[in-house]
Amino acid sequence: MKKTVIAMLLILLSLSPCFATGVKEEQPAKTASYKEEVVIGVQSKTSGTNPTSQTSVAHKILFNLTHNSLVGYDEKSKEIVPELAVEWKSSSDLKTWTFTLRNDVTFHNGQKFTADDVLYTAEYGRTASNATVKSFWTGLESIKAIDDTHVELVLKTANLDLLYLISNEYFAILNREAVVADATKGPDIGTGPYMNKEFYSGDYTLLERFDSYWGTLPAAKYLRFRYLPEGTARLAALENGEIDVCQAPNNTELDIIKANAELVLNTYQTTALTFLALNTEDPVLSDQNVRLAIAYAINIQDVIDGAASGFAGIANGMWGFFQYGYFDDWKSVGQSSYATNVETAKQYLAKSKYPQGATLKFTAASSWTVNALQIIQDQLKAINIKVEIEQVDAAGLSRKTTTGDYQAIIYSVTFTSAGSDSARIFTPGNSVNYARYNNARVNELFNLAGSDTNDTTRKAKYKEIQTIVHAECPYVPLYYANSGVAHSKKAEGAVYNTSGNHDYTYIKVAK
Amino acid sequence: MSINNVTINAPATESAHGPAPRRYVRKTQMRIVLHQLSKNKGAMVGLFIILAIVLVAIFADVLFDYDRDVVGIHISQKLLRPSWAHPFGTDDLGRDIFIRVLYGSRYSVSVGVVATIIGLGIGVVLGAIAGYYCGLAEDIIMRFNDILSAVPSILMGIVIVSAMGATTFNLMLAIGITSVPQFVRITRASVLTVRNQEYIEALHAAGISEARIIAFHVLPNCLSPIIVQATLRIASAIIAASSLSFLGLGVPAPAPEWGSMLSLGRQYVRTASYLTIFPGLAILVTVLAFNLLGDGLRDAIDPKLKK
Amino acid sequence: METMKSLHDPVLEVEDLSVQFVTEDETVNAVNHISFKLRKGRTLGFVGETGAGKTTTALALLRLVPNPGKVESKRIEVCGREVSAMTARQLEKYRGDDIAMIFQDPMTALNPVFTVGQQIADSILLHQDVTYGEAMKKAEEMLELVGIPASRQAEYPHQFSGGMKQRVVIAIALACNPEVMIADEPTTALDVTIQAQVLNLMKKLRDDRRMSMIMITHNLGIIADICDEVAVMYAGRIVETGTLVEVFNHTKHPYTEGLFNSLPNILNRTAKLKPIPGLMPDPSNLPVGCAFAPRCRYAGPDCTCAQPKAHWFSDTHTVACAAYERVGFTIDRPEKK
Amino acid sequence: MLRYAMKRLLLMIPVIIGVSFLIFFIMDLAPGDIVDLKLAEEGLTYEQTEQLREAYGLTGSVFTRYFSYMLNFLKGDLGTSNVSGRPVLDSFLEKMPATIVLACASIFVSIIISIPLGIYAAIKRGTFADNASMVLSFIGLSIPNFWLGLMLIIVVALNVSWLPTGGFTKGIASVILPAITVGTGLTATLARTTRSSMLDVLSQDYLRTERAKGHKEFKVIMKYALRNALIPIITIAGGQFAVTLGGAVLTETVFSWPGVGRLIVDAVNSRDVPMVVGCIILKSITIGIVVLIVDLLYAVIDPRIKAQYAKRKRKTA
Repeated sequence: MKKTVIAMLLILLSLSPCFATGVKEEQPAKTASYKEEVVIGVQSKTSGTNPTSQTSVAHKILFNLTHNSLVGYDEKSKEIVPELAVEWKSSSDLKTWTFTLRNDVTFHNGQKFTADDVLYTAEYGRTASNATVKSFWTGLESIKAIDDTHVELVLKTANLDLLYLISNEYFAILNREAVVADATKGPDIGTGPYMNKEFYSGDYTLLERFDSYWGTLPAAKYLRFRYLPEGTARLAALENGEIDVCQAPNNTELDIIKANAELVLNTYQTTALTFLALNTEDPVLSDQNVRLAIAYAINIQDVIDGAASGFAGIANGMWGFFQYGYFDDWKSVGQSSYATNVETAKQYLAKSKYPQGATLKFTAASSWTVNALQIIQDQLKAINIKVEIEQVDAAGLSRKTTTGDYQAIIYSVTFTSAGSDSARIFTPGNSVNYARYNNARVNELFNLAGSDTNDTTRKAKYKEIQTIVHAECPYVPLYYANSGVAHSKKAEGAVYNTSGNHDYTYIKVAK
Repeated sequence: MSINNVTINAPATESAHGPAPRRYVRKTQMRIVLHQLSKNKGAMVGLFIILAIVLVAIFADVLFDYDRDVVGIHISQKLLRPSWAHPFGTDDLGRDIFIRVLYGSRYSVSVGVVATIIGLGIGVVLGAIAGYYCGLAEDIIMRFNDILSAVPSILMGIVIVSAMGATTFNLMLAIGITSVPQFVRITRASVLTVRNQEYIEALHAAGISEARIIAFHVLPNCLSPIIVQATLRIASAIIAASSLSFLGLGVPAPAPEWGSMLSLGRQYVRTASYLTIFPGLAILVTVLAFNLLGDGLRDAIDPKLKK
Repeated sequence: METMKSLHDPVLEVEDLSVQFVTEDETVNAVNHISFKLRKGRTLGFVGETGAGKTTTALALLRLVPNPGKVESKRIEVCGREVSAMTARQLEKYRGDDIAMIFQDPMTALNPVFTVGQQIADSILLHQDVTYGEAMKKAEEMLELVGIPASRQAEYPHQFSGGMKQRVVIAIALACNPEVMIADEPTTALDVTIQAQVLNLMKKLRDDRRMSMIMITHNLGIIADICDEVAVMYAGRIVETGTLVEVFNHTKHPYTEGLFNSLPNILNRTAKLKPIPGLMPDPSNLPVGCAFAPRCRYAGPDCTCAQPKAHWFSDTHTVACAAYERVGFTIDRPEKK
Repeated sequence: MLRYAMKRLLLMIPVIIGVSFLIFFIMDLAPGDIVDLKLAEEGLTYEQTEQLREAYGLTGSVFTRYFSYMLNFLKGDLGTSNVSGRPVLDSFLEKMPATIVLACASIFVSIIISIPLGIYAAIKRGTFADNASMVLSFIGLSIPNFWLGLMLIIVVALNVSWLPTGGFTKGIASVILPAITVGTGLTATLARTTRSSMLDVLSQDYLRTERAKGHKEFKVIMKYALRNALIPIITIAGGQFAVTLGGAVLTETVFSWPGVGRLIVDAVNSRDVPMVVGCIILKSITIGIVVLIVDLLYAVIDPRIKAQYAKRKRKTA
């Protein structure tokens, strides 16, 4: 078995230049003026090359280059776009989905991509360490290959947002042969424009262009992602010419980039919503008036200035502004936004069970949240609420949120553009529901909206959710932090997305 | 000439005074040490600085309004360069760094000193036992020591702080415990050399109890490396507090502990370096002061070094 | 040149040597204005209590007085060369080659981390133009000479007994055949039986090699055994000097007398010892007059106002005692024939 | 001596057992586990967590978990990381080259700064030069590593083109700045040890013997005195080397140095129990061997200690 695989690989490898030459006639002329290797400095560590095992943005960027899912998601147009599936259709009950696959795709190991690989991906996913992947594939009614280019998925319950879900990088299609041959390295093999060449955890990931890629070939032969955790050092590496792109430079150092004629700064507001979650199960904070008092006492602009160096946009509601069904016209429903108003705050507090004020403990898990909490602590003094700051590490925080042993925390969540994604923070049973919020009507509305195919009524349901939540104030929305990418003037072709999930496929750097 | 090999009956220059009242002897020893110390310029400078820091720490509340000057946030005044109004500048929340550094002596000096005392106390006792008794006791203590030194300080910090709460004392405890192995090793090494000296055997012969021998005769002769280690350790303890506070295991915010000021200023190293330079200088000055005093103390205690 | 030296030419001549240790607190006058001569092939004994300045005098001859010691002298000439004028390089050449020293405590005088062979060869390599192999061979010879089997050259000091160590120290000192050898209480740290062996060895080597020697000791027996001339030191001064016979049999200075009186008399064991009362004065606070006066039973008011002048009893015998200004003064100790 | 070394190696067994249990126990005490973290990261539902705990082997008491871990350990299996799914041994060994290079270079930096400084201070004891050189070494102690590291990057690396700002790919050049960062932090202790050890030795009689032989003062100090003063110096330097072999977290972060320190801290932060336990066991073994080598070095330097190792008679006082 192994021998035949190797033999086939060898044959394919020897043949691949023949295939390749047909595709890229003008390639040599192009690469002459661009660097062969592009280096990208990243802020987060990558811990693996298996797309089903990791979910963070740092990994998604890589898997986007090495693997393909059935469909993709274009952040700019907010649309699902074809990837390995050319087209798809669903039954009227939204339970049965049929995908038509490309027939011109090969994996990095030379294997041809067929419907069988999708079946194998499902099989593999049922044992994946990633719980989302695992629960999706195990929760499927059935999956079958109609022929080599057609796959049919049958869901147990209707899901409008199925395509959004499977466009995620961790639903990347794996190759049966590869994984069977080598369980640890096999999942590295994908169909993307780049192949995993070297992975040195904590140092770099080196990708090499896959010359038999089904789409347009990238310009750079190698992409190297260097892990440079310290923002100041990362920027220095960019100035020094060691890297061509510096992801997420420190907010404090943006002026240095602006002053440097060789560098280009690309900033954008992220879609990560930072909020203060108030534990509604806490004796004090279960009082809605206390929560509202806090919301009105906070001056968000000060928080932004102190905790995000002023680089953020104020959030006006607990629903992503880019998200399906977003609503923030509070006046039209007889509410007001939580603008700073100490008088209003005092009135709410007076109405509460704690008119004299209270002492609360807020929990933080990282240094920037500590800054934000210090500002909030200072602001809440005005309405006689004393805040103690408790700092724990990420795991400690997670344990606290699991057990409910906290009063308030600052957190940030990046929602997908699907409206249903907000259910994570508003419905019980979800780990990110840090307010431990449970409102029967809200739960019901999320259920109804999930299977509502009518755009207008669906949006109305989401609007109602947002109005209820705004009135009851389990969360105080704070801001959408800005982030950015700095790169050398010579770098072009990359697509920088507000989710941080940048697409480096076609990046090229002039020599 | 048959007086070969008979020595002159040397006058009693160094005769043992016999069992003089001990209280008297120790008092004079103390006085000698203090006298020696007072002549050591370096030690006096160190002592002066330490006294100044302690005074500032004690009267910090009188000098400054904690809520307004130390933790009060003035976003509009953030990141001001050092000036007459703010000699050390202001931090990213608009707080005066000069005041915070002064006030922070309360936390940092006590973290450094108490953590060191904890490590010193446990380490010296264990090290002395290991060095003095050898055999099984030594094996057990030294193996335990090896085990303890394998635990990273961050892990120790996480566990102690989370199991017992994020208080300043627990931070001291965490840092103190991680420094135990060093003290054990140093104490054991010097006890080993002293233990076999003849005067210790003489004390045995005189029927003095072992605990007394260790406490009054062995340890005082091992002080020099221990004092050096302890004074150096104060600095490392403050620095260790800074790395722990970076992980959220330090003195809870917004208290102006130097270590946490350092770690919070990390982002500003390039654009507003005064956020880190001044707390760093404060640590340097404190460390220097303790070391100068420690050196003087060692020289005063250790008669071998006088010449 | 060697042959031209007459027996009576001094190989070492010291004039008005003083050593002070100056610290912030005090000034210790360890050696005060002493002068002496040593002739070729002769042995000069320095005798006195601990702290009388004997060792410091010896160190000053090698310019090895430790900090913060200050050496002042009109003249320190060894083999016709002025020591205080030597450059660092000359000094290195001079030490070990012209003058060598055997230190008091053999337990600490040897470097614990080098083999004894290396330590002897070291000195040879430094002063003679030989290869390492030759030096080691010579070192082995030196060991044999001092009565240690050559095979033990590869051993470390801690493997030797006290007496053996002292033999090694002697071997190091003698390795380059120095003109002058200073022995600083070479037997104090040794057993009585070993003391005799070591002394005999030193005598033999001195006679074989016709070396001049300075023997520092507080043991009058050793002086009697080995020295030709004696200088008695007290509080940094030479109080009496003369030939062995002059000092021992025609004792003039009250302090010297006191030294002899403190010895037990084997012939009359019932007689009480007569120790010198009191202590030597603090060298940082010496009296204006005779330093021995406070302990001296002959002391009079004339003793305390100025330093006593030297009295010459023969060409070689001088005594610094003001009492001899008094007419007809003698000490109690009877003269011996 | 061989027997002594063998005995020391055997003594590492109880240490490994103790360390592994202690870490296991501590990791159990530490709040939160990897599943809690995954909960937050992946937005799981609570039902999914129990399955995950089962999958990661986080159910059952500490003792049963420890027992099964040690069973595997005896079979030579250190387990696989819960985060990356890679074998712990592979991850550790992958980081070792960078760690060893940094540790050696830092100790080198520390030694070339602190030993001359310490000797100089000892010779000039009590003078201005003595105090100044000690102050110099304290500066290294008082500067936090990250600050010095970042400053070196900004001031040096940005102006010296051949010095990279980080990473472990450009050979010798890439280790210079991290080694200076770690090394200066170590100088204070080593310089002071050198100073006090030299002071002890400088007052010894045998140096007078060496001087009386006519050796140059320089040689007396650098050869005869230094060698005797080396034991405490090597003890401290060896200890520092062992500690740096365990990783220098902040420096590794600043210079994106792929070392063991961050591996362990990352594993602790992500509550990756097999990774933490495995790495710390491997780290203790490494440190144990280094300390043993240092102890054996004593014998090379000081023949008296060699004799002790040979006899090793224990006197119960």
